[in-house]
Amino acid sequence: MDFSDSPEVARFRAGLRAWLAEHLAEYADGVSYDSAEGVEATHRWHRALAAAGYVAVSLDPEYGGRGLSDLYEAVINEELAAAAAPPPPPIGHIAHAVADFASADLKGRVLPGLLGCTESWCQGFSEPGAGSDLAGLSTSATATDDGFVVNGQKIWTSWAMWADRCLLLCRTEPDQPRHRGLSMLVVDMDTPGITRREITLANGSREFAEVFFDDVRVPAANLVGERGQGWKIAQHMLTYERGPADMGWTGRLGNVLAAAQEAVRSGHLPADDVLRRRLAAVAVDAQVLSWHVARSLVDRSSADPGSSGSVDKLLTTRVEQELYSVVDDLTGAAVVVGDQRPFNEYLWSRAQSIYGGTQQIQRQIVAQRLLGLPRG
Amino acid sequence: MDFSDSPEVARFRAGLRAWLAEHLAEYADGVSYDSAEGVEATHRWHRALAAAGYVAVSLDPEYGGRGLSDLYEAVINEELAAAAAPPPPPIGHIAHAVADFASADLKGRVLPGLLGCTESWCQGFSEPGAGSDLAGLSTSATATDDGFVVNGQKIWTSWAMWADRCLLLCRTEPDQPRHRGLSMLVVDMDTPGITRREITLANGSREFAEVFFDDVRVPAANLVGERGQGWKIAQHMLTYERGPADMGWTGRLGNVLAAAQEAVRSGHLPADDVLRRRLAAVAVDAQVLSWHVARSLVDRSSADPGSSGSVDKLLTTRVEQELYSVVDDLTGAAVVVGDQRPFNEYLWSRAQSIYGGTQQIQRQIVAQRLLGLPRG
Amino acid sequence: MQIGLDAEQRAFAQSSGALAADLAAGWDRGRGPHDVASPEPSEKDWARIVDAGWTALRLREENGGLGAGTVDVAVLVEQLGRHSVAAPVLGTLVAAEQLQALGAPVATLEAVAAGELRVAPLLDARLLGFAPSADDALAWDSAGATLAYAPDGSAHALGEPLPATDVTRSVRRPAGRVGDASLELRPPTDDDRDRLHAFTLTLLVADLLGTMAAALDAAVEHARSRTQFGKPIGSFQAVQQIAAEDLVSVEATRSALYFSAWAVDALPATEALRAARTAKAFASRAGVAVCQDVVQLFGGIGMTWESPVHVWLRRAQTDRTSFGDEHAHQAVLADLDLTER
Amino acid sequence: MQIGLDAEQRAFAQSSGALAADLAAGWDRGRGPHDVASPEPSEKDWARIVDAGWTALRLREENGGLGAGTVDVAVLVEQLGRHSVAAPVLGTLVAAEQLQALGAPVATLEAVAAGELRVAPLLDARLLGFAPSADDALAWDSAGATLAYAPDGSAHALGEPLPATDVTRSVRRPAGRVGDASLELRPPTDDDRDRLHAFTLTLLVADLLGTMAAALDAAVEHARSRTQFGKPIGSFQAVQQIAAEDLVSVEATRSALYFSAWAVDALPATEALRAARTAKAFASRAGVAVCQDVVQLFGGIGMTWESPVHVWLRRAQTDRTSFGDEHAHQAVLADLDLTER
Repeated sequence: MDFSDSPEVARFRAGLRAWLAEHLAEYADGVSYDSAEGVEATHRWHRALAAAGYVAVSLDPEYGGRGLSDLYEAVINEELAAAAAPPPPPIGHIAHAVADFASADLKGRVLPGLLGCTESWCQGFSEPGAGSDLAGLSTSATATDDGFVVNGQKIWTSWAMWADRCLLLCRTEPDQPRHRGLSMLVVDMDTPGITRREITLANGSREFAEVFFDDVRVPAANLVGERGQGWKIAQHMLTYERGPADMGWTGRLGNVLAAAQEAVRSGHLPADDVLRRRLAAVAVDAQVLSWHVARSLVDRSSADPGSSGSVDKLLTTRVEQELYSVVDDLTGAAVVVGDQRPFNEYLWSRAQSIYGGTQQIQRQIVAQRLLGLPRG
Repeated sequence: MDFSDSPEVARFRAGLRAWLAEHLAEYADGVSYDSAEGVEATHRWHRALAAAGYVAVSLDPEYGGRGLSDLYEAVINEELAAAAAPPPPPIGHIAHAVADFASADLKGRVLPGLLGCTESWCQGFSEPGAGSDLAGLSTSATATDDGFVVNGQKIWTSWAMWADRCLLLCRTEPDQPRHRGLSMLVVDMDTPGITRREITLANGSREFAEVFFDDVRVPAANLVGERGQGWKIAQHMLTYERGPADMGWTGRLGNVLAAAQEAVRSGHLPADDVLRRRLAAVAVDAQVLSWHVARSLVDRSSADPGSSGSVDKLLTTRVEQELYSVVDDLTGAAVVVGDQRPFNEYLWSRAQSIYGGTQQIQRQIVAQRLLGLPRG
Repeated sequence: MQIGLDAEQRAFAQSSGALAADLAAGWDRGRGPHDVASPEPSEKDWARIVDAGWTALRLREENGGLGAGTVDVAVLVEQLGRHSVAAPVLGTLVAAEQLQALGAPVATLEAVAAGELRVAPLLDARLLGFAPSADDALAWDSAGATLAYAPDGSAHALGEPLPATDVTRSVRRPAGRVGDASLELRPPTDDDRDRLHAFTLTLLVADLLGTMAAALDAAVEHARSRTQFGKPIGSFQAVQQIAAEDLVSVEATRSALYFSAWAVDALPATEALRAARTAKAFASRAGVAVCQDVVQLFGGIGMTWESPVHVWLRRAQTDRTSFGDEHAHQAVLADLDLTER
Repeated sequence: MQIGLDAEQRAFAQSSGALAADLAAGWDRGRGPHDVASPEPSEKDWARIVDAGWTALRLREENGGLGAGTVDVAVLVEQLGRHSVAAPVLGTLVAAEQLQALGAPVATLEAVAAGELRVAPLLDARLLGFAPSADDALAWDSAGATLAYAPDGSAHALGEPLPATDVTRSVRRPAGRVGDASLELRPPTDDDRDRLHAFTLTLLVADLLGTMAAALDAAVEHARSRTQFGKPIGSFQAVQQIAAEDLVSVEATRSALYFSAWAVDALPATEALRAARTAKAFASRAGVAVCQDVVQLFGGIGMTWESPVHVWLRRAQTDRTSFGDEHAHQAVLADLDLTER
């Protein structure tokens, strides 16, 4: 049992810290998805990180990664959070899907742009009629002589407004049952027939969009893996998306917690004994979450990563929702009148039990796959 | 809107208080179900209450009641709780079933003993294989020329060890689907073929028993209502059992709360601000519960009583479990080492979300019957 | 004992619900936080509000009001919450009640009742209660209000709306004394002060009840129609378990409101205030919890600006905080109940 | 970074689990609270415990022990919890660690390691920590123990078991000094005291983990086999939702145990104690919550004396309270984290 960094990890961490100390100020300013300038700043930041070798480090070197374990991805997330830097580009799961399933040709065409962050990607999975029930999606890709014609609608597509390419899960085999009929395509977002519509969230966030496909032609060479392999690839990706390494939340929650603790310590937010105790209680949970995430990362190869990702997500959601609830109560009236950032963060925390598979679905996955309870 | 007693109710309440002031000391001592003497004391207490006219007051006068509304049953429970008296005999639901469904002959034979508390009753519903799923019960009553022959097993039968009669739900029509095949019988507990086995609960309580029926002959005249009407009668009874009037819990929870408050006030149980606040929070919930129960009683005729009984039970369970959790935390180490009453009461509070239909089933009833959500 | 609304109250609930729905339908939430319409009612809408008697509802008849009981006012406010009405009716009712308790002149109260003088209550900066003076005070639910009075009778003009969680009601700061509008007020008796406080808390409970009930109804409707895995999501037990507990919370809140509203006019002032604190503590927690569950029941779509779900959550959080959340009232109740006297 | 048990530790878990299961199988819960067997092990069982090296496990080699790391001890204690072992192994381990930290003579520690001297730790009356003296103290997990030492080195005989929640472990009062058994002890250094505290808290976390994991496993097994409405109850979503959150709690507790156990021997003492408090706070709440859920998942049958469910809940509640529940540790952590230094 050893929770401390190995010498290699310690070296990697030190290198990243040094890089951040030198370059963060230069790139981090204005990073957001709320304006054209913010998006440009975001892309600049991602390209700088990529150039420094801190993007998709767990990918094989032949694809542009560094062949490091998932642990290093976690270190990157941790250190960026600790430095209050913007997050890294959330492309690990896309990169793994392409690297593990796409043809050599396709990899050659898209991985450099993806990993170099010179091209921006989105992931077209959810649909208005297929959220939790992803296998029920209906966007069709009808095979033609030289490729596919895509029709349908995606929703909750993060960063679609500014994406150059989309990894699209769609139905190519309408005569096959649910999961079996799906395939994965790489779609250039400037292909004629694609329309995007921004979704504004309740907290003002403009990260998401709807994407409409109207007779969109996609070349056969842009198929990832085989026809009918879409579900398998999506599951592979969700593994990475739900896992703690790609989440990078723990460190950011830690920052929010530390800021609240400092505000109480300094008297900036006055807190009675009850609030102090609630803050201490959620600090306990957050600490245990970070230990748990460390253990999950190391365990990852040995467990069923998809399901233990669900455990981690459920635990993270618990901590996050309680943390923002305590922070808002600490902030008091200033939450409902004044700067709306705390309230918007609270709203966002409420969404954490919905996105990436609702809490109810995550629990069902845990109950059936890890506990072996029978399907209903 | 008026939450105060009407003049009639106020008069009734005053009369009961006067009676309790005079007679409680004489009867309440040693009432329990843990020994033969305790049971004898219990029966004496019940007979005294009955003789004074405080048992099953909501029954029609022709059956031995006083034709009063359910409200008066609640007043009795409230006042007994307020006086720290033992509960009244829990026979309201049985009395209503017999009065509303049995033949004139059967009523004449059994109601005087039931209402006068000269005979002790139990209710044979649950079975090892049929708890939440009551309609799946399998105790059979095979029709003969002059009655029925009963075979099977009941469990969780309260007071069965000392009961003179049992209101038995059993299957008389094996060829009918689930609910349709059930009937209700009055069974004399000294009939040959009946064996009782005491169940000791985790908290030491000996209220429950298993009852085994081995070729037990029951005369046809002991059928309540028609053959196949058992489910209907049981539902009618559960209405009364789950409703707040027959529960009488609110007042007793109020006593537990008041005792805890007094212990904190006097410094007998030292409490930091966090514990004081938790106690105040559960006091809020308990107060709202008592208002809610008052409203439910008055509403009862207008609503679907079975389902609103489920709302009340869910609310009661919430309050009760939190109350005992706070009381135990107040009591601290003395819960785990020392007098075991607080721990046993805590254990009992955990059972409240199981008995009389689990919390999960109650919620399903509320969701489907009151909110109109579709069956799964 | 007669617990529940009588026929007249039910009719009033229906008529005020109809107007509230109509007012709400005319308000534009826009496409995002920077596009939302002001909660200040148009002249026409304000006239309809005044014509319906809402501004006069509670003031005594000698002050130009209709002299309604607290239960009737609660009936109205529940409908305001149910339809998330973007108009300062609640603020007006509370300000009018305060002015009356402070002995404001008949002419002033008549002008408030007639909708000619548009006032808002001043709360302290932490929104825990009425402000002792205009310093650092906040004019609560004050869209369209022209004046706010401090307890010393000074009248204050109001500044621009502050950034706020609730998109249906505004909070503004006093922005300068209006000398010629000042009034002679007197400190309230203890009883008047407690009863005013109880009245105000009760109205917030009513607004919470309307809000949480509307949210739950919509979530249930959504769960009936939205299908996943080939079935309406409302048929899944996990969804039913949440919705059922929410109904328990809604019904318990309704019971608390009924008692609290009855108590304002029927019980001694300290008992009424105690009941109102209890109800406010319960409803603050339950209201937000239900609205949070409704976010969950709606899924992703409920997190969009277009969906009304966040409007309910915003309103519930604001009601919860205003005049003290559950923690504030539990702290007072702990002192009352657990301190040796 | 290597988080988790190595092959040797897994083998030790298996062998100690097998013995724990066997010991547990020989203990008779009886038919009710008045019929339960004592948790004092028979001579034969005690000999098996000693032979397995459990009493010597943690003592340093120079004191006749095996010098095991805290992780190894936690591996054993998890198995004690998992099988609700009715024998004072945990009490012995804690008392031995305390005696060693207080500089007890080698001969005494050797006798403890060899199982010849059976000792129990003295806790204060509120069970919050080690007792400063024998006054009002409680000898914890002391079935069969003949002596308990106060920090001043005085030795105390022990009285009859007190009424207690836990049916698998006894608490007794000191019942008179045993003059000729007294020892020369010295006050521990701050570091030794903190590390002893961290070690003790960690073992309670391990016992909680074993208890909650056993309870959840049994509930899952029950849910697979028990049918209602023609289906195993484990196929109902309402049941699955509960069980899944319980697994989250179990796995998080395991992560907390791993860190805390590693920290006792690897980090500075104050950091180790902080980690142990955090783990104990988490496990105390999670352990009882899971056992309560298991009561619910078992339904009525779980409330009977015959069912093991209450044994788990009793043990979890006792572990939770002993050496401070979540509230006690959160209060300390709040002072550490939230007080201006």
